[in-house]
Amino acid sequence: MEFTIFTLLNGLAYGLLLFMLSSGLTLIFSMMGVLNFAHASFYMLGAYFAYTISAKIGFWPALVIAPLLVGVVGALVERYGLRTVHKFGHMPELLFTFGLSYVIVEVVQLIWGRAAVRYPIPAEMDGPLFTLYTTTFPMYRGFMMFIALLMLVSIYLVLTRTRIGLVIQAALTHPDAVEALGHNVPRVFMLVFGGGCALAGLAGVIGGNAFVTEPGMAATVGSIIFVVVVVGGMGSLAGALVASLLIGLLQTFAVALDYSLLSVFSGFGLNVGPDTLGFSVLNLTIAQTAPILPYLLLVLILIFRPKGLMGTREG
Amino acid sequence: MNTMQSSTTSATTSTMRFAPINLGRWLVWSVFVVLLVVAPLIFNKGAALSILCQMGTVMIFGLSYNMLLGQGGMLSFGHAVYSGLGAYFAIHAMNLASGGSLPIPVSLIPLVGGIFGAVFGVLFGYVTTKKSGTTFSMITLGIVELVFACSLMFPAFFGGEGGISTNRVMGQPVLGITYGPQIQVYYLIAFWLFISTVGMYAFTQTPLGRIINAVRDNPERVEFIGYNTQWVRYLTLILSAFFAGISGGLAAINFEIVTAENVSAVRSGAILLFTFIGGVGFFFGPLIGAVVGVFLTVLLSDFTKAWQLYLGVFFIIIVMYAPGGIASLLMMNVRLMVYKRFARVWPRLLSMVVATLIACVGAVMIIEMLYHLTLESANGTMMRLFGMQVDAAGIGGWLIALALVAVGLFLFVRARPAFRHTWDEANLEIEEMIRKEHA
Amino acid sequence: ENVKIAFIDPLSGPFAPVGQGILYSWQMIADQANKEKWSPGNTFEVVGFDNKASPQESLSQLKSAIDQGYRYVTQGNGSAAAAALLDAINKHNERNPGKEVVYINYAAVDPDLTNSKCSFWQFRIDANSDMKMEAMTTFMAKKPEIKKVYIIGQNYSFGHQVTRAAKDYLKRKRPDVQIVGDDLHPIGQVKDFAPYIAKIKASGADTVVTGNWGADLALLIKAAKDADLKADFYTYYGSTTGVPTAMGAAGADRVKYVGYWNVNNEGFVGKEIVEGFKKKYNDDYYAMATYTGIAMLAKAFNEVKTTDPVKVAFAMEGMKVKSLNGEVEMRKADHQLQQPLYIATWTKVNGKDVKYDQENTGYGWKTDQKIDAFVAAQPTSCQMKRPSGQ
Amino acid sequence: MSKAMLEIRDLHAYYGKSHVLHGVDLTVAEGEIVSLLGRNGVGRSTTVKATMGQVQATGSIKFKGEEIIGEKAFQIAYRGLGYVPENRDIFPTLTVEQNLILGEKKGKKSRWSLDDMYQLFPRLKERQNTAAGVLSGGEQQMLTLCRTLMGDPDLIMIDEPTEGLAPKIVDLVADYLKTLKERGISVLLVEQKLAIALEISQRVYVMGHGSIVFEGTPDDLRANAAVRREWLEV
Amino acid sequence: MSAYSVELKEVRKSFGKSEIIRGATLQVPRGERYAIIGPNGAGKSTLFNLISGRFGVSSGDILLNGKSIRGMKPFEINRSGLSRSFQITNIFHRLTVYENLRCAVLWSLGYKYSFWHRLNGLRDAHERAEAVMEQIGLRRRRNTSAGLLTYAEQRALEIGITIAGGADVILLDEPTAGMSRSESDNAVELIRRVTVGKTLLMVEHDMSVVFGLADKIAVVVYGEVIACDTPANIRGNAKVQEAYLGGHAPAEAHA
Ligand SMILES: Nc1ncnc2c1ncn2[C@@H]1O[C@H](COP(=O)(O)OP(=O)(O)OP(=O)(O)O)[C@@H](O)[C@H]1O
Ligand SMILES: Nc1ncnc2c1ncn2[C@@H]1O[C@H](COP(=O)(O)OP(=O)(O)OP(=O)(O)O)[C@@H](O)[C@H]1O
Ligand SMILES: [Mg+2]
Ligand SMILES: [Mg+2]
Repeated sequence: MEFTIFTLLNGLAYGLLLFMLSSGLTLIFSMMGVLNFAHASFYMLGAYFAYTISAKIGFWPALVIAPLLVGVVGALVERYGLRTVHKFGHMPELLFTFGLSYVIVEVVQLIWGRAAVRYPIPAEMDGPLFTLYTTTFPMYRGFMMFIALLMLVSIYLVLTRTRIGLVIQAALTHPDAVEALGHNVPRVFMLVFGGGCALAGLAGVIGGNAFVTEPGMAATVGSIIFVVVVVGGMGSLAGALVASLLIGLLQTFAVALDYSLLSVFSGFGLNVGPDTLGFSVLNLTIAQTAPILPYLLLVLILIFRPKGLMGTREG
Repeated sequence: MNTMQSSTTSATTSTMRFAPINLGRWLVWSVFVVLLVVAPLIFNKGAALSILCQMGTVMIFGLSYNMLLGQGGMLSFGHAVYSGLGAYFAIHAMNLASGGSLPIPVSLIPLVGGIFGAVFGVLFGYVTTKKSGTTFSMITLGIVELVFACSLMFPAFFGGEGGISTNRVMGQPVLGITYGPQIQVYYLIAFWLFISTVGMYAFTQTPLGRIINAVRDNPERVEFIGYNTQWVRYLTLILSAFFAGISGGLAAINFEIVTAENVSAVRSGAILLFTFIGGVGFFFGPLIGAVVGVFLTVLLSDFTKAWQLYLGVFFIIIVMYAPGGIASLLMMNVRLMVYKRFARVWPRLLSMVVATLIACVGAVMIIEMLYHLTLESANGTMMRLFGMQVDAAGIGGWLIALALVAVGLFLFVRARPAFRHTWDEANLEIEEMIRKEHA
Repeated sequence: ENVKIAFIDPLSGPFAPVGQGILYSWQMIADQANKEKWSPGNTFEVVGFDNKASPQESLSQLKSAIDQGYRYVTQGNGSAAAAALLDAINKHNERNPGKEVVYINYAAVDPDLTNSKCSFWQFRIDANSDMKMEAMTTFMAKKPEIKKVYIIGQNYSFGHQVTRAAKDYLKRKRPDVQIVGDDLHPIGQVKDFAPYIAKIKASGADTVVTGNWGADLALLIKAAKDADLKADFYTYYGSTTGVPTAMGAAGADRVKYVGYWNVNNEGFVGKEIVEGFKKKYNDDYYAMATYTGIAMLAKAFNEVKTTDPVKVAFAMEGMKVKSLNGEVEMRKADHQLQQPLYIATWTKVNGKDVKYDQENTGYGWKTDQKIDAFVAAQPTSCQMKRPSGQ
Repeated sequence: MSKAMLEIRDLHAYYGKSHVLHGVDLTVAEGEIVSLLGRNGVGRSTTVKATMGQVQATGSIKFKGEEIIGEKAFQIAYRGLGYVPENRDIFPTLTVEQNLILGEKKGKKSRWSLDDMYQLFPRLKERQNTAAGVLSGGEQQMLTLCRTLMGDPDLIMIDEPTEGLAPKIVDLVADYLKTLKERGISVLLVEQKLAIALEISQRVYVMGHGSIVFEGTPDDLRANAAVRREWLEV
Repeated sequence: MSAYSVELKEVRKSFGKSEIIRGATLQVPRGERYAIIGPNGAGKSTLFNLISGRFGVSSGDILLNGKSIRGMKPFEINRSGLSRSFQITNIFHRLTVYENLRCAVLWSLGYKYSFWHRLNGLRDAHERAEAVMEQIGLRRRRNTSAGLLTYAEQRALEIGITIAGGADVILLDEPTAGMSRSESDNAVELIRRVTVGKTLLMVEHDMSVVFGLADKIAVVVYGEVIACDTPANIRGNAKVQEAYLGGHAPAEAHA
């Protein structure tokens, strides 16, 4: 019972964490159509900024300042980089961010060194939120979930209560026509990209101390957030949320299952030994495959429902 | 009546343009062969030779990748799957061969790689090519992650993270060839590179090769001229996977080891970078890309710790200012030469290049000194830069570097308008000439 | 003569901090050896070659090192790269007689490297993973409070070996101990270890044995602390660069590691080096194998009065030298160094038995027990092929 | 002639290096419909685009007496200049209604509402929640027109509004332009269909090779067979 | 074989809730030129999309040369001899004019997915492409990328691609849209020339083109064919006048 409840809780927490990581990406992707490969790098930047700022003036100011800084960096990147390649199409945009991710990692190492930095959880958050049976649920985890929900709400508001989404979507295909209607398209692009990056930065501030702040942190979240966005459906915030939770629960529950085909066979009284053909496949437990499940899901979703779970359009 | 007439006249007049024997093309191919033969005589040190070998395999890989990206508009994040799995099968074949259970000479091992590359192309391609665009890209990303994860889960075939190794020296030497010395491996690679290049070039000149261009431009319309776009993409991907597999087989021979990184997203990303840097718009772009890419990743890392920064920045600059890659820059100048305008442009071009170089030297100094300060300062702040001793902590080096950047930028800004002007003018004239030619 | 040693390990990318730190360690010891004239007439120089943590890239770097005239190569980060290097060096030496290269393996711990894959050209100066497990389980055997053990590891060959060895050895020494679970997770992919911890917790384990390293270890320990899992962690790599920082207080008093040395050992042997290293690089000296390596080479040079790799290799077979953990012996049969091992616990610095902390965390390793070399010794299946004509 | 709304003097426009307009002079007065005629490719669309700031241009363009050359398109739009592009630049992924909403300008009160538009072209109301990309060609044309109107322009430049419209709808558009004029909105019309242009406009310009070759009333043009032959017909 | 090239039987098509085609029935005999007219949004282009396989019908049936095309993909329909053009230009922008046309003839000449033929060695494809290029008057622009052509030239190329494959049923969607009077006169000539002996279905709003070219005119209103008759009768049809023409039918002399 305790195990099941906590597995569920862990799954939810992990799912929300994934959502937090990918919400900025969803924002940029759904609005601008730019698959920002450097998203994880902005996440890392957020963590490092927060590390430096919190060492000077504390965690709470860092929680506000670091994402803003990352947002500014993002806006500058858009202004002086992406904008130039925008006219060449989506592929060069994607490649630009791809190259950017290389550069950011190097710059981070140049400034903060190559080893992990000490960026601790603020003392007032370092403790259990509640204890159920014998397991404690850490307060910081709860905080992370809260911020993720906050992000969800604010993006939702931006998307539904403003015309920004419309302006950008229209500008993707017909920028001139949108401008001729009196919309300052470049500025809107800059704002959105900066906003998406700021969200990544916020995730970094929170993820950085929950996990490890090191130059490799971008690479470790790199592809999973794409999975979330794509599985959820391009251009769908709700989809991203559903996908995050789905993947979170899927992975968490998979870890709990120690069954393999082998155990199924032996359950039927079949005798399978290490010499049997395909033993290594049969011997694999579900738990061991947990981390590849998202990719499996990705491929299956794209084959059978290319729009993603709740997407409105295809690639 | 009318129709008949016009078609006969057009046939006669146009046969003149219809020149099956193309002297220029023969020349290019001959130069290519000569380069392949001569290169190892110039770069004959062991490591240089092994770099050449790597370039050779990456060239094939890049060309095969460009069949998708450049010719088919399919941005794949998982092309290493085909070369990597090809390499694994090739290396197993080699081990079987040296165990005596498979009679196949080392020279034909790349073919094994190619065949299995194609087999997996048949398998995975069926899934990936159902869709195009971003969906295609994402499926390839998913597949490469899956294959990579599997490679660590099934050590029996993939050898875990240690990979599978082999010994390419086996059996009796044929004509004195043992493939022990690197130079023999080089010529094996060169041979296959030539064959593959010819093969892939030929592909661009076939009906399928042209239709995949059409699919890239406008898949919808292709459906209305009788083609199933999915098949077009699928077949192209299989062929591309075949050549990728060949490059994998050659890599297996060259390194005598195949590890999981051969099927990784990182490797796939690298070939994307290289190919794009080289230029996707031209057939030979990936050849340049391979040279530059191997240089940046393998050689540069020997000289500087900042190689990844240089690689990233270089790539970004290409994406921003020369999205056609190095090949397009080259071809623009070649066009000027062909139309005899280069003489007018080159002095201006030269001054631009010099200005850029000056600024670059300064920038490189700054970067190197920064790296030295953060990484090496424990061993002293003195460092060698461009053959000089520089103190990274001293003000002198920084002043020089900043001055170089400033001067370079200044010269650049000064030289640009004139360059722009002549460049545009020359190109305009050329366009005019072309228009007249056609009129 | 200036003997150049090529250090082929990751110097860029995620593993760069570890590689870089150990390169400094080699250089530090080399400096010391040169200053103190360990081998009169010879000096050491260690130069880094970045293999980007890739076996294939290691081979490129090996080629370029050989090209530049290097005859000694050292590597340790990753058994995969080690196996590739070893294989390539075997082939090179076979194909290029007279240009042989010797490989000093300072940290690649796959037992196979000195068993089925053993080679005359390789000298391993770390203890292999089986030896460490032997030491670890010997220590555990004497702890009656250990009743339920959970094994978790990364899903690759090293992780598999740790799992296998832990099960075998515990069965041999403490048949009463229950293995309540074993898990393999993909290497470097898991962001959230909470589910694994939940599982461990559900199993009722009081002790966790893990071969994890890097972020995988740090995150595991953090997650354990978050869920308030009260179990001891027996690790291999608790002390490698980055883990102490990341683990911090979360691991206090519950994380142990097995290794060949730590500075808080009896008498704080080697503390000058640690202090010097800290001053120079603001980092911790923990890769003590570098000391052993240089000491052994120096002694061999002195014995055979040449730096020719083949002769030096023969001289090092069966050689005994004094290192920071006492006298160690390079076993002739498989070129596996036999040396004492230590079990230590992550503890707050107290100035008494824990004087030196690691990575400025305020925590350091308290030595629990020294395990003598013979205790951890393992039989070998190596059938060494030695070059003829010597 | 009443006050000039739009005054173009000596306008030169370029696509990259190619010089397309060679000194265009043109005036539209308040509440006037002016047609710009000419053969394909003479530069009519370019004139309009240059006015809208979408093509690199030199010379002078005064809108309500203020110089606007060199301004960005969205600034010009804010001044009250509307533009209906020729190739139906509807936003295909947005719905009809969203397209119309995008026509509104932030913080500006418009004299047109969504309902006005739907009344004008009931067809649009029927399709209000459909993605604009799947509209029929004619429906798209109506949508573009309405979208621009939503921004409440004082002068509207329309590039070939009747292309692809059914004959009856063409009449509707013509009537509609007249209504606009009655409401005091000036119209600059670029048209292929001579008959309509001559019917509804007060003045016409004929363009040839990047400059104005004829200016006058529709009757002048009807009377001037030479101009028609040389600049309008084959 | 059926006497009709194209036959629509009670065809219906809905998108979501809205039914766009509501039981259209039409028979186009072999070798005749049919024009389809009707108000904007009546469903003319949609009909074309149904006939060419871009969309599937919701109910009813479409026969091509007597055989049902239900469930067939566009390329399969094209292979059975139907080719269409698009209202919004739909060409291969980065290929030259010549390559555009050569691509369009490859399937019909049987080269399929061949990667063992040398393209430049295919005389028949070359000659066909050159011939079509001549017909559509783009010889001058042979090696220009299609994306750089002027609008009218692109429209011509659009028609060229459609006819190049030699299909005997041709569907043209507003072929003269955006053209000036003289250009559209040329286009009419071109269409007349290239559709000799073929079945032509054409959507047009330009009445002089319609009345100049069509043997019969079908009027589509609200997804139904409300009339199908000779031009003269259509002109006199009150229902058509009211629904569509509104006094714009050209005088007899023009036709
Ligand atoms: N984007 C462009 N780049 C280069 N040249 C262009 C561009 N757009 C138009 N032109 C050229 O400028 C000239 C004028 O074009 P414009 O579109 O203004 O003509 P138009 O009078 O509106 O004709 P149409 O009836 O085709 O709309 C033409 O010769 C055309 O080829
Ligand atoms: N995919 C679709 N989804 C929803 N509605 C559609 C779709 N395609 C077409 N329609 C609707 O069907 C109706 C008929 O469109 P169609 O393009 O066939 O008209 P048309 O007769 O060609 O008109 P025009 O002469 O203006 O081009 C339009 O109202 C359009 O909005
Ligand atoms: Mg125009
Ligand atoms: Mg239509």
